[in-house]
Amino acid sequence: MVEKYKKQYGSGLEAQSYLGQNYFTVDRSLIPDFLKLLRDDEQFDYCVDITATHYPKREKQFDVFWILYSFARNERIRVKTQIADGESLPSSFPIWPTADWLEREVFDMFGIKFDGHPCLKRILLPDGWQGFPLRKDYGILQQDKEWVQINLGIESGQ
Amino acid sequence: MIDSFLSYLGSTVPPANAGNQLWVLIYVLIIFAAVSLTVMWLINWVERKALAHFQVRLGPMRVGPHGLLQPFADALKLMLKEDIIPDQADKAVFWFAPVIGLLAAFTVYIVIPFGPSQAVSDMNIGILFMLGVSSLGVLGIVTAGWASNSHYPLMGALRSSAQMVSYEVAMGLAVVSAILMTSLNPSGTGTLSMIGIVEAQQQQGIWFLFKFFPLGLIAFVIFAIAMVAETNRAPFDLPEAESELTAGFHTEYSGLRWSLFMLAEYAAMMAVSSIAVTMWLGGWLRPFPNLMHGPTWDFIFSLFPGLSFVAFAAFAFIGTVRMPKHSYFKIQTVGLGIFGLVLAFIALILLVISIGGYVAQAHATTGPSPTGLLKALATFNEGIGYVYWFLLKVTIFMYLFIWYRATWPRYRFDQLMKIGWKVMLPVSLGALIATAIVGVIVK
Amino acid sequence: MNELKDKSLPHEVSPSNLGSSNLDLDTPDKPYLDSNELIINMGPQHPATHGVLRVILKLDGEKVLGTECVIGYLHRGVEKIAENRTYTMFNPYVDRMDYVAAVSNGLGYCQAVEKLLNIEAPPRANYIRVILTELNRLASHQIWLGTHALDIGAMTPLFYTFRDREEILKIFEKYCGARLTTHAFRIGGCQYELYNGFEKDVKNFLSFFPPKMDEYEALLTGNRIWIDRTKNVGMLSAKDAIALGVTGPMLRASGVKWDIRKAIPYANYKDFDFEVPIGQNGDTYDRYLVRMQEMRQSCRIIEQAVNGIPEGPIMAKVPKVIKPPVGEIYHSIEAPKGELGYFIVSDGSTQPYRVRVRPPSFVNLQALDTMVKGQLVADVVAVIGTIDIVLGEVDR
Amino acid sequence: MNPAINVGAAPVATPWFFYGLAAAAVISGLLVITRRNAVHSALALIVTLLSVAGLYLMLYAPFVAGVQIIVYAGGIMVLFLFVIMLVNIERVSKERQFNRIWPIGLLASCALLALFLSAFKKGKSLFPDRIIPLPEATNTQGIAAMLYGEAGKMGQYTFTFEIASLLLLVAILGAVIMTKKKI
Repeated sequence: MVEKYKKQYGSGLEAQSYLGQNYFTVDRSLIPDFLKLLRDDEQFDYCVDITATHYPKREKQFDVFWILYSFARNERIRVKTQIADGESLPSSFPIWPTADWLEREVFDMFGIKFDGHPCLKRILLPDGWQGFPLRKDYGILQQDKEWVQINLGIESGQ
Repeated sequence: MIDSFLSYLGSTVPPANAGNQLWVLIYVLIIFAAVSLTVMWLINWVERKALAHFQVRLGPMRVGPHGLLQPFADALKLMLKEDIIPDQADKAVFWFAPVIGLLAAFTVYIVIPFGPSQAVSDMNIGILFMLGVSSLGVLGIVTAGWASNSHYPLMGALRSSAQMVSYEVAMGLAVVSAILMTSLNPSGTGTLSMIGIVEAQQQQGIWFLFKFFPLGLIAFVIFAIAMVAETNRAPFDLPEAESELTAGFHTEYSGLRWSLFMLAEYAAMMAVSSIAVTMWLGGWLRPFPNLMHGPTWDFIFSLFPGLSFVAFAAFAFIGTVRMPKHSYFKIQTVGLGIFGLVLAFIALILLVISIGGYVAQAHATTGPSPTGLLKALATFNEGIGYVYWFLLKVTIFMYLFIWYRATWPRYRFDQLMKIGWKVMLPVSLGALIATAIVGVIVK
Repeated sequence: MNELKDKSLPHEVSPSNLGSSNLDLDTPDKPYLDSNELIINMGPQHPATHGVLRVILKLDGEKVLGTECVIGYLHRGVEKIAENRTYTMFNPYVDRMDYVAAVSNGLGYCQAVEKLLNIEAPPRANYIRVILTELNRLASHQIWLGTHALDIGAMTPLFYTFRDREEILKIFEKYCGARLTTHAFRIGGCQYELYNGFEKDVKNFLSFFPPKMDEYEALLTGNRIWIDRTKNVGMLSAKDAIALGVTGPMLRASGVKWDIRKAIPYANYKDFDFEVPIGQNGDTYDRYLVRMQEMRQSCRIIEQAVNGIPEGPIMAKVPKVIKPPVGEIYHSIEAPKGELGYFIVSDGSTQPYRVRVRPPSFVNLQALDTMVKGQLVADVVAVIGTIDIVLGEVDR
Repeated sequence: MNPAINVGAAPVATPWFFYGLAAAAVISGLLVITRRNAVHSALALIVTLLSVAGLYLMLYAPFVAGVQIIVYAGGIMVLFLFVIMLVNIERVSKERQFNRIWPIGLLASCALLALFLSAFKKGKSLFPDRIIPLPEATNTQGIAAMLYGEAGKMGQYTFTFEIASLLLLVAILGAVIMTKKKI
C-alpha cells in the first residue's frame, strides 16, 4: 500500500512508523484526495479522531492529524499534515460525517478553518470567546484576569 | 333544626332526595373533609411509603414516626411557599385553572354512594353526571398549560386534552355495558343512578364484574385502563411526564396552586376508583350478601371494620416496640404509641358498635324493634359496614395506581392514542354489543 | 428513518442529511397545515438530559424536525491542563472526564503513557486492571440502565441499579479509598497491592449480581411498554453508525461485531474467553439488550480474572521522572461507552506536549440528530438515554 | 319555572337560581363575542354551557343537562381549546374583531328578539297542552322512549335520530378523507 501511494504522490507523502504505529505525513495539497482514497480504496471507513498540535516556533505552525481505522483490515493509521496559521484545510465532513464535531472542536481550540464544513462555529466554548485555548501562545492567566475584571470587578482572580 | 337532624337518622334515602338540606350540608362537609384528609395525608403517605418500599428505599422517616406527619409538613411548606405567577402568564386564567380542576374533582363526590343512604344525592342520572363532571377536570389542565405561556406546559396541555377526550369514549362505552346489565333487574328497567346500579347487582346476585363472563370483565378492564389514563397516572402520565416535559402542565406552578393540582389529581383518582367499584365490584355490598345472610353472617362481616383497626393498632404497637431505644427517637416512639392507642380506641368503638348492632338485630327478631341507643347503634353498624366495604374496594384501586407507577415505563403519545382508539374503543364497543345481545337473549 | 436506512452510506453521504446537526433556526421548513413550528429548548437544566446537555428541538407538534446540541457547559479545558502538568500529575484529571467510569479513563491514559515509554505493566497488575475496569464497566452500565429506564418512565430500576452499584463502589473504596474518581492505576502498573479479601469480595459480588440482573430484566426485557417504547426507536444502521464514528455498545447494537478488547487487545484481554454481543436492528431495544449482555460478559471476564491472578510485582520498572522520548502515540481502549482514545505528543520533557482525548460520548452524541429526526419528543429522551453520555466527557 | 306546568313536583330550587344562572349565561355569552383572546372566549362559552345545563336541571331535565355537560363542556369545548391553543394569539388579537356586516347582524338580532318576545307573550297559550309534564324520575325514560321506542314499537323520533347519526358518520368519514392524504 505504502509503495503504491509513494509512487503515486512522490515526495508529497512519507510513510513512517513509531512504536508500531504507522502514520503518513502528507502534503497539505493532497489532503482531501488522499483521505478519500484511503476511505474508498483502503477501506478506512471509520474516522476515529481529528486533532491538531500547535508548534508556535515553526513556520507551519500546526500539525493536523486524522486517526483512521479500517474494520476490514483491523488496522489503524494516522495521517498528518502541516499547515501555517491562517491557512485552511478542506473539510473531511463529506468523507466521514463524524468529522462534523471533531473539526468544530479543532476550530474551537486551534482556530484552524475547514472549508466546506456545514457549520463551523465554536462547540465547547461560548460563541463570543476570544482566542483559541489549545494554542501554545494562549494566555490563560491574561484571559482569566480580563474575565474577572469585566465580570466580577476585581483585579485578579488568582 | 335538631328535629331535622334527628329525624333523618336511619333514613333509607340520601339526604338530597329526602329534601333534608341540613343533612346535605353535613354530608358535603364530611365528604369534603374526609376526602381532603385522606388524599392529603393517607394516600400521600401510603404512596410515598409503598413506592419507596417497591424501590428498596425507606421513604419518609423523619417527620413523625415512619414519616406519618410528613404530608402535613409538606402541606405546610406548600402553603408557605412563594406563589410564583410567571410574568408572561395569563394571570386570571392561571389563577383559575387549579380551581377548575379541584371543583371538578370534588363535585363528583356528590353522587358517589358510600351506602344506600350514605350519599349526598341519588341522582337519576348519577353516572352520567359523574362522567360529565369528571370530564370537566381536563379543562383545568388545559387552561393551566395554556395560561402558563410556556412551551412545556402547553405541550402537556395538548397531550392531556387529546388523551382525555380519547379515553373518555372507551370509558363511557364500558360504563354503558354495565348500565345495560342493570336492565336485567326483576323490575325490568335499567337505571343510571349510582345507588340503583349497586342495588341491581344485589338483586341479580352477582357483581357485574362476573356477569356474562367474560363480558363484564372485559368492560371492567377497559374501564380500569381508561381510568388510569383519565387521571394522568403512570403509565399514562404523559401530560406531566417528568423526563420529557419537565413537569408538563404544572411546570410553572408552585406552592399552594401546585398542591391544588395534586389534590385534584388524587381526588379524581378516588372518584374514578369509586365509579369502578360501584359499577363492577358491588359498591358498598359486602362479600356474598345473598349467600351468607342472616344475623350471624351479618355479625361476622360487621366485625371487619373493627378488626382492621385492631390490625392497624397492632402494626403501630409493633412499630413502637421496634423503635430504636435512643433518646433521639423518644418523641417518635411516644408519638407512635399514642397513634396506636388512638387506633385501638377507634377499633374498640367499632367493635362495640358491631356488637351493639348484633344485639339490636337479635332484639328485632324476637320482640319489638329496638329504640334509643340500641337503634342508633344498629344504624351506625349498618352505615359503617357499607362505608367500610366501599372504601376497602376503593383502597385496592388506589394501591393499584401506586403499583402501576412503580412497575411500568411510560407510554409514548402516539402509542397512547393508538391504544385508545384502535384497541380500547373497538373492544369496548364489541363488549357493549355482545352484552346487549346476550342480555336480550337472557331476558 | 427508513429513508436513511436505504441510503447507502458512507459513500453517497449527503452532508445536509447526516451528521450535521445544525438547525437553521431562521428559515422554517414548509409549514404543515399552517401550524407554527415550535422551537423548544431542552436543557441545560432538564431532568432527562443527564447533566448539562442542551438540545434545541425544532418540533412540528410532537414530531422532531431537527435538533441541535449545544454542549460545553461543563468544559474545563482538560487538554490544556494536561499541557501544564507532568505525566504523573495529569493522571487524576482523567478520572474527572467520564466520572462514572473513572477506572477505564485511568487505564487508557496509563497504558498510553506506558506505550510511549515503551514499557509493559506486569501481568499481576494487568489482572488487577482488568478486574477493576470490568467492575467499572458494570457500574457504568448500571447507571446507564437506571437513568435510561427513568427517562422512559420506569422509576424502579434506577433504585435497583444504584443499590447494586453500591457493592462495586465498596470494592473500589476498599481497594483505593475512593468510590467515584478512583485514580486506581499508575503509569507502569498499580500503586496498591490487593487488600486481604479482595478475591472474596469480588466472588461474593459475582454470585450476588447475576440474580439482580435477572431482576432488572424481569422489570424491563419482556415488558410490553418497554418494548413499545424502545423498539424501532432511534434506529441507526451499521453504515450510519460507522460513518458517524459511533463506537461501543451503540455500534455493536447496529450489528457490527467490533470490540477493541477483541480487535486490538490491550492489558491481557486476549487471555479471557468472552463473547461480543451484537444486535440486529440498531434500535434502542437492541442497545439495551447488548448492554445487558455485556454486563453478563463482564461478569464472565471478572470471574476468569479473579480466579487466575498471578503472583508477582504490580509495578513495572518506571523511571522516577517520566520523560518519554520525542514522539506521538495513540492508544485506545474499550471504555463502557465506546472507544476511549488518548493521543499523546511528547516533546521529550516531563510534561506532555499535547494530550488529545478521543471521548466516546462526544462522538456518539453526534448521532443524536440522525437518530431522532422524524420521531417524537418522547423518543428524544429515550435516545439521549440510550446514547449513554456523560457530560463530563463530552465537554471535558 | 311555572309551578303549574310541573304538577305535583316540588320546584328544584328558588327562582333566584334561575336569575343567577340566566345572568351567568347572558354575561358569559356576551364575553364570548367581545373577548379578544380566543381562549378567554372559549372559557366564557364553557360558563354559558354550564349555566344552560343548570337551567335544564331546573326544568326537570337532568338527562339533557348531563349530556350538555359531557358533550359540550367536557368534549367539544376541550377540542375547541385544543385548536385555539395552536393558533398564534398575538397575531389574532391584532386583527379586526368584527366584520363590516354588522347592520345585518343587528337586524337578525332584532328579529330574534322579536321572536323571543312573541314566544314569551303567546307561550302560555301555545304550549301548556302540548308539553307533557314529566316527573324527574321518568323523563330520562321518556326521552329514550321517544328516541328508541318501547315495547316493540318504533319511537316517535327513531328514524330522525338514526338519520342524524348517519349524518354524523358521514361527516366523520369526510373529515378523515380530507385530512389524510393516503388511507
